[in-house]
Amino acid sequence: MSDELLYSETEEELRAAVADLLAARAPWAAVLARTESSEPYDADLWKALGAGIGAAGLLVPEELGGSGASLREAAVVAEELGKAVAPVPFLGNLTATALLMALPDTDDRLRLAAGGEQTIAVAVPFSTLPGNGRRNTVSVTPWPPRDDVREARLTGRVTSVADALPADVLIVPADGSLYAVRAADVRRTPVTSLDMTRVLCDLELEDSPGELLAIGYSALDEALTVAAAVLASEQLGLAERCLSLTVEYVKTRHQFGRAIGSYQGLKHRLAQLWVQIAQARAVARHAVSAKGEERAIAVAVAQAHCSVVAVQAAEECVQMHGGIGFTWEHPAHLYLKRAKSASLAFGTAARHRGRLAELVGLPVS
Amino acid sequence: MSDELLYSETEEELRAAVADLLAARAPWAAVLARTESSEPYDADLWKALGAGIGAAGLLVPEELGGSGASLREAAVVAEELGKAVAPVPFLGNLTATALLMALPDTDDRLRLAAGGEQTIAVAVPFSTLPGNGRRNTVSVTPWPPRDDVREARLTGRVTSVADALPADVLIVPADGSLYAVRAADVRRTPVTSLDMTRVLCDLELEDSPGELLAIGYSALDEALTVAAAVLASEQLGLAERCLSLTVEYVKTRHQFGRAIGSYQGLKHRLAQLWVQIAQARAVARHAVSAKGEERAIAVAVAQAHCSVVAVQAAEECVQMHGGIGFTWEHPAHLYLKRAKSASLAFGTAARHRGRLAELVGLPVS
Amino acid sequence: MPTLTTPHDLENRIHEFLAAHDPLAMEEREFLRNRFDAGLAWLHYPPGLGGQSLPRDLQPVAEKVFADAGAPDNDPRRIGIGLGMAAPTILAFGTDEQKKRWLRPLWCGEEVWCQLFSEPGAGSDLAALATRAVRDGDEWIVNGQKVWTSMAHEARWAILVTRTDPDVPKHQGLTYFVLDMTAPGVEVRPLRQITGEAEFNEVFLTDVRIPDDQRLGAVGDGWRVAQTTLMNERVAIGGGTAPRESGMIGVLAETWRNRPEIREPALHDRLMTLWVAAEAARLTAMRLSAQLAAGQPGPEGSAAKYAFATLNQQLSGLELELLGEEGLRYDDWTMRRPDTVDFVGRSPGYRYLRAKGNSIEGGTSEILLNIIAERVLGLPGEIRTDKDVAWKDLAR
Amino acid sequence: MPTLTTPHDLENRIHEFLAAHDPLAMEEREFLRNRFDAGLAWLHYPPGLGGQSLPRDLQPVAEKVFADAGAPDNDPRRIGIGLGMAAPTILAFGTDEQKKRWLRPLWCGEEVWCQLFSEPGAGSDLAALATRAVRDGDEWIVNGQKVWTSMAHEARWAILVTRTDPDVPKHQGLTYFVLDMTAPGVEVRPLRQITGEAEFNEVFLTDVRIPDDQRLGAVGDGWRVAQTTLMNERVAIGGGTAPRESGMIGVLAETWRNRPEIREPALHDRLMTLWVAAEAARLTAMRLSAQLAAGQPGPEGSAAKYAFATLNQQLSGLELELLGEEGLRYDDWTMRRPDTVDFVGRSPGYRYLRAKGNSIEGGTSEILLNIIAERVLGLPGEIRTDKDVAWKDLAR
Repeated sequence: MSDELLYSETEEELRAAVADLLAARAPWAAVLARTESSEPYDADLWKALGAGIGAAGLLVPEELGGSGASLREAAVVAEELGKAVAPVPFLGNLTATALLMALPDTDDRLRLAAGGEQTIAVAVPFSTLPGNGRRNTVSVTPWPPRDDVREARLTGRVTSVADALPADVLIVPADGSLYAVRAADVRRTPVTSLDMTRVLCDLELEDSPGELLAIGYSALDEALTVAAAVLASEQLGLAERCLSLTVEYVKTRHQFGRAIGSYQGLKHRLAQLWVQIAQARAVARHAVSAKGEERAIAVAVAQAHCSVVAVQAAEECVQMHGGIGFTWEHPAHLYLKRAKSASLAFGTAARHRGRLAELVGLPVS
Repeated sequence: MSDELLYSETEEELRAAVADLLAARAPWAAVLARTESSEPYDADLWKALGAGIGAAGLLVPEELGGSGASLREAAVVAEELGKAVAPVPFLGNLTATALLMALPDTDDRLRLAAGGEQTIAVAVPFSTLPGNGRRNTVSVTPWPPRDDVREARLTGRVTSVADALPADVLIVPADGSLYAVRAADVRRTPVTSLDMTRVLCDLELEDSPGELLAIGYSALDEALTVAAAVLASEQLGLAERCLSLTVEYVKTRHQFGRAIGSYQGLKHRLAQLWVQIAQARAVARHAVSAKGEERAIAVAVAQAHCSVVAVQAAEECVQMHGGIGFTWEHPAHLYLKRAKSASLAFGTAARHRGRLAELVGLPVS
Repeated sequence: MPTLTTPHDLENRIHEFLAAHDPLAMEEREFLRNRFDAGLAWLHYPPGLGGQSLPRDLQPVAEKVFADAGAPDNDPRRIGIGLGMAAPTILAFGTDEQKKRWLRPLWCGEEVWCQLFSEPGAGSDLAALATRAVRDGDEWIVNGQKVWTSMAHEARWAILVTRTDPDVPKHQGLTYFVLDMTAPGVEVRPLRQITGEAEFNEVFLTDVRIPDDQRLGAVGDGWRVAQTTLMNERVAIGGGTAPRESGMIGVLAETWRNRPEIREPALHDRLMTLWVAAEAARLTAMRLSAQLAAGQPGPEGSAAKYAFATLNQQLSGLELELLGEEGLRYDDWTMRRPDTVDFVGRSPGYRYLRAKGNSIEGGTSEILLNIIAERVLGLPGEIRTDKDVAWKDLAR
Repeated sequence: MPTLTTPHDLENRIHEFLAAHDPLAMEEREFLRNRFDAGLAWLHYPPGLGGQSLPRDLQPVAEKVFADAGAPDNDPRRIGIGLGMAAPTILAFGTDEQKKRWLRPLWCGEEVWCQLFSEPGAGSDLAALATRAVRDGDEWIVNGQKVWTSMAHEARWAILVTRTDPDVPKHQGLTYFVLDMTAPGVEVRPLRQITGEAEFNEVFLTDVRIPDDQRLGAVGDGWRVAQTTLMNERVAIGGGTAPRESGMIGVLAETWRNRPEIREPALHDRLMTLWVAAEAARLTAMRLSAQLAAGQPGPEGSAAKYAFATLNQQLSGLELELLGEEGLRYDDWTMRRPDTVDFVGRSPGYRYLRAKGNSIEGGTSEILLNIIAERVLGLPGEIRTDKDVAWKDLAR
C-alpha cells in the first residue's frame, strides 16, 4: 500500500504538462487582473486544460472519450491548480463527472463533458459537508418523482455554488432526487467571494426545466467525498507554493545586514511548515488512493489536516513577506483568500474531525 | 479598579519576608532531597512561615490572632511559594481557614489555626472543581444531621487530598454537611504523587468521631473558589521562576560559539512566555481582588489562563535546559511536576472554560 | 499668572477661559487658536507653545471640562501623527522659529502631518533607508521612495528621514527634515492592500527641494531625532481601560449568542480559550494603565501590541469557520480610500484580512518579540555585521 | 560460492546452512558464530566479515527464514549501538585487524558497545567537546567526562571522540578511538532522569590509557569519522509501517473508548486533532519507507523525529488532563535501571515525563528544525564565529 503514497511516472508527466500550461497561461499577475474583470473564470485556459490536456474528462472512461484515469491523477492536476490559484472550473466539473459516472444512462453527458463541449457543476453550496443532511432549497414538480417520468420543473434557490458560473449544465439536488438543468435556464448571480479566483454564484430556479437523473442522494454524497479528497491535494499544492515563495523571499530580503531567512525564529517556523506540508502530501495521496471503508476515514483525515496546513502556509506567506505581503500587488493575498475559503469548502476541519470521530469510534460523550 | 491589579507596598513587604525565609530555608536542593525522605512536608519551615510570618492565619481576623488580611496578601505568599515549590501546607490551610470563617461558631478553631497550633485541611480530592457536584464518598451517623446534635461518626474514603498529611484537623464533607475530624482519627495513606513537593494522601474514616460544623456545602464551594484564586497566583510565581531560571541559563550556555539565548528561535519563545506571564499577573491579581458576581468569572479566567501558562513555562524550562533539564539533579522537574499537577487541581483549564461559558452566557449549543 | 497646582485650579482656569470664549458662539478654528494661545492646549508643553509645563496626567481633566462645555476638539484622529510624533520631535529638536511656525496650526488641526520613514527596502530595519538628500547651497535635493504613509494624501507637512552620507555606517549618515508636501516633485499614490481598499500611500520624491531651515537636528544626527519620534509612537500603544468584550471578541461573542444555528460544539472550547485570552489582554492593558499612572512605565506596550495582533487574527479566523457558507462571501473589493480604519466593522472576511496587517504595521510581531527578548529579558542581541560598515557597502 | 542474485537464491543458501546447523540442537552463541562465518549475518557487509556484499534490502528476507526456523537472534536491542553506530564506523575506518577483532563478537552479541560522544558542555554542539587525549608513546592518556551514555554499564567497548589538539579550530582537533570499558580509570555512574529511573549513564575518564592501535582514522580526523557514526544513527530514524493507533495515540484512544466517565466533550476536538496528527505522522513515515525502498532517500527522518516528539508530548499532556484526579498520582519514583524504555507502558504520569526527553535525546527539536531549514529549504546558516578560532579560545 505504501507505494500508493508516492507519485507514479505517469502522474509526474501529467503534472509537468499542467505546470507548463499554467506557467505560460496563468501567471499570477494575469490571475490577479482577471479578478477585477467581468470574466472571473478563464475560458481559454479551461479549454486548453480541459479539452487540450484532458482534465475535463479525466475520470471518464476512455470509451466515452475520457482518460479513464483515477482520482490520483485528478489530484496531481489539483495540486498544480492550487499552486497557481488558477481560475478554472476543474474541481466543480470533476465533482460533477464523478457524480454522473455513478448514475445510470449518463454516457452521452459524459461524452460531452470529456470532450470539453459541456462543463458541468453540482448545484450545492460550496460549504456542504459530504454526507451531512442537506437543507432542501429546491422543490420539484411532479412529485414524487418516478423513474419513467424524466421531465420535471424545478423552483428554488441554491447559494454560494462553486464553478457554476462557467458551467453549461448543472446537476441540481431537489426534493431528494438529482436533476440535470441547463445553466441557461437558471438565473446565476455572481457572489462577491472571499476567494477572488474561484467566484461563487447564487442560483435561482423558477419553474426551470430539468431532467431526472436519479432518485436519492447517495451518489451525491460519494461525489462530494471525491471532491473533498481532491480539494486536499489542491490545498497541498497551494501550501507548497506559499512555502516556496516565502523561502525565496526570506533568502533575498535583507534586514540588519542579513537575509531574514537566516534568523532562527523564521527558520524554525518555515521548517515546521515544511514538516506539516510533508505530512499533507502523505495524507492527500492516501485520500485519493484509499478504497472502500478506508476512503471515508482517509478523506476526513486529509481535509482535517490539509485545510489547516494551507491556511497556515498562506498566513505565514503574508506575514513573512511583511508590508509587501499585505499589498494587493503581491500574490500572497490570492493564496490567503483561496486557502481560507477552501478551509470552509466541503465542511471545516472541525466538522471533518467530528465525522472522523464517528468513523473511528471516538464519540464526543 | 485598575489599581487593584498592582501590588501595594504592604504586599511587597510581605513578599520580601516570605522570599527571604524561603531563600534561607528552602533552597531547591533541600526541597529535592526531602521528596525522598519520610517527611515530604517541611514542618519547621511551615512553623516559621505559618506562625512566624503569620501565613497560617493570614485571613483570620486580628481579634482571633490572625492578620486580618485579604486574599491579595495570601496570593503574594502563594506566588513566592510557587517560585520555591516549597513543601508547606499553606494552600490547604488557607482553604480551610477561609471555609471556617464562613461557618458559625468557629472562633476557637480559627484562633488555634492563626497561632499555628493546629493546621487544617479540607478533605476533598485536590482535583475538585468549585461548585461542581461532588461525589459523596463519606457517610455519617446519625443522619439526617441536626443543628443541636454536633457529635457524629463518619465512615468512608476520600482520595488524593492535598496538604492533609501535615494537618491536625480535617474538615470532611459527608452526606451534604461539613464535619471537623481530628486527623489522628483518620487513616492517612500517602500517595505517590506526580507533584513530589505537594504529596497527596488518601483518607479512610471508619466510624471516626466528627463534629458537625454546618449543614450544606455552599460555604465549601466558596472556599474552593478562594483556593482556586490563590492557586492561580502560585502558578504565576512558578511560571516566573521557570522563566527566570531559563533566561539565566540561555544567557550562559554556549553552543556553536554563542550563548543559546542569542538565537531568535529561543528568544521569540521566551518573549512569548513573558507576554503570557505578564497577562497571568493581571488575571491573577484580578482573581484575588474581584468581589461579588465578578469573582466567579475572574477566578475561572485566572485558572483557565494561569494553569496553562505555568505548564508552558515549566515545559519550556525543561526543553531549553536540554539534557540537564531532563535530569533528576536539576530543579526543572520539580516545577514541571508541580505545574502539571496544579493544572489538574480544582479542575482543569477546560473545565474552568466550561464554567466560564455558563457565567458569561456563551452556551455550548 | 498664578501656578496651577491642582486639578481644581485647572478647572477654574478653564472655566474662566470659557467664560471669555463661548465655544458655541465662536468659529471652531478661532476657539482652538484662543485655547492654544491661553496655554490650555497640550498642558505639558511649555508656555507660549500651547501649554503651561504641567504634568501630563492633568490633560484628561482639561479635555473633560472642554467637552462638557461643548467645545470643539481638534480632530485628534486626523492629526494623530502630528500630535503623537511630529510635535514632540519638533519640540525636542526644533529651533524657536520652527516651533512657532509649526506647532500652533498642527495642534489646531489646520495642518495635517504625515510620516515619511519606511521604505520598500527598509521596513523593520529603518536605519537602512536609501532616500538620498544632497546639499545644494541653502537647500537639499531629495530623491527616493517612501511607503506605508497614512494621511499623505491629506497632509500639508511630513517628517522625513533621509540619507545624507552613504560613506559612513548606516546609523550615522541620516538627516531629519520637515518636508512641504505641496513642494514640486512630491507624488502621492494610494497603496492598495489585501482588503481591496487603500488606507496608506506610497510617496515618490523626485528632485524635491527642502530649505535647510526645515532641517530638524544636526546633519548626520537623523537617527537620534527619529528615535524621539518612534519612542513617542510607542508610548501611545498599550494601556487602556476598555470594557469587557470590546473589539473582535465582542463581535464573535455576540454572533455566538444571537445565532444559535452557527454554534459548533466542537469549536466552543476554542471560543472560550480566545475569550479568556481577550479578557487576559484586557486586564493586562488595564494593569499597564495603572502602572503608567502610578509612574511605573514598563515595556508592556510592545507586549500589548503583539497580543492584540495575535488575538485579532485568531478571533477573525475562528469567526469565518463558525460562519461556514457566509464566510465564503465578501462585502466589497472595490478600491476605496477609507476615512477611518474600522477593525471590527464591515464583513467577517474584511476583519480576517485586515487583522493580518496588525502583526506587520507599526512594528512586526517578530520585531516586538525581539524587543521583549532583548530589552526586557536581557537576552543577547543577534550578531550584527551591519553596524560598522559604510552604508553603501551593506548587503541589501 | 556462486553469487546470490535473487531472494530465492538467498533462501536456498540459508536452508542449506540450516540443514548443516540445526539451531535447535546447537548452543546459541555457536550458532551465531557459524552464521557470521557463513556470511549470512549482515548480508551487505563484505565477505569474511559476516556478509556477502549483498543489497541491504535482502536482510529482512534472511531474518524471516532464520526466525521461521527457530534460530536465535543476536539480541539486537541490547547491541543496537554496536550494530547501528560502531560497526559501520569500524567498517569504514578500521584497519583489517580492527575489523577482525571487533566485528564478529559485536554482531554475535558477545560484546556490547556504547557511544561516548556527548559531554556536559557539548550537547548539540558536539564538536565543542573537551575530553582530552594526550599521546604518550604508543598510547593515549584520556581525561574527561561523557554523558547520556546508554548501556555504558553493560558495555565492553565504547566508541569515543576526544580532543587531541586544542590549538586548532574545533572541528580539526578531534581524534576517534575505541575504548575498552574495563580499562582502569573508566568510571560509570547512573544518570537519574526526571521519571525517577536511570536509562543513561555518565562516564568519567581519569588517566585512561588507550593503545594507539585502537584509534579509528587519522589523528585530527575524528570529526569526519564521527560523521559516519552519526549518519548511520539518522538512517535508523524515520520510516516505518506501524498500524493505525500505534503508540501513545492508541493508549489515549483506548482510554477514551473504554472509559466513558473521563470523556470531556470540551476536549474532544483536541483529541481528534491529535488523532489526525498521529495518523498524518504515521502515513508520512510509511511514505518515507516507500521512498527509501524506491531509492528516493529524503531528509524526512529529522522531520519524523520532530513530529513524533511533539505529538508524544501533546498526547501525554492531554491524557493527564482527561484523567483529572488519577493524573495527580504517579506509579514509582524509586531509582531503577530499566531494561527497556517503554514509551507507552507504565503510568500516564510516566508517559508525560518521559516524552519530555523525546525532544532532547538524539538531537533536540531545535537542532532538527535547523537541519530542515538549512539542508532542505536551503535557508542561510547562522553567522558562525566559532569555525576559524582555536578551540581553546572559544567562548564556553
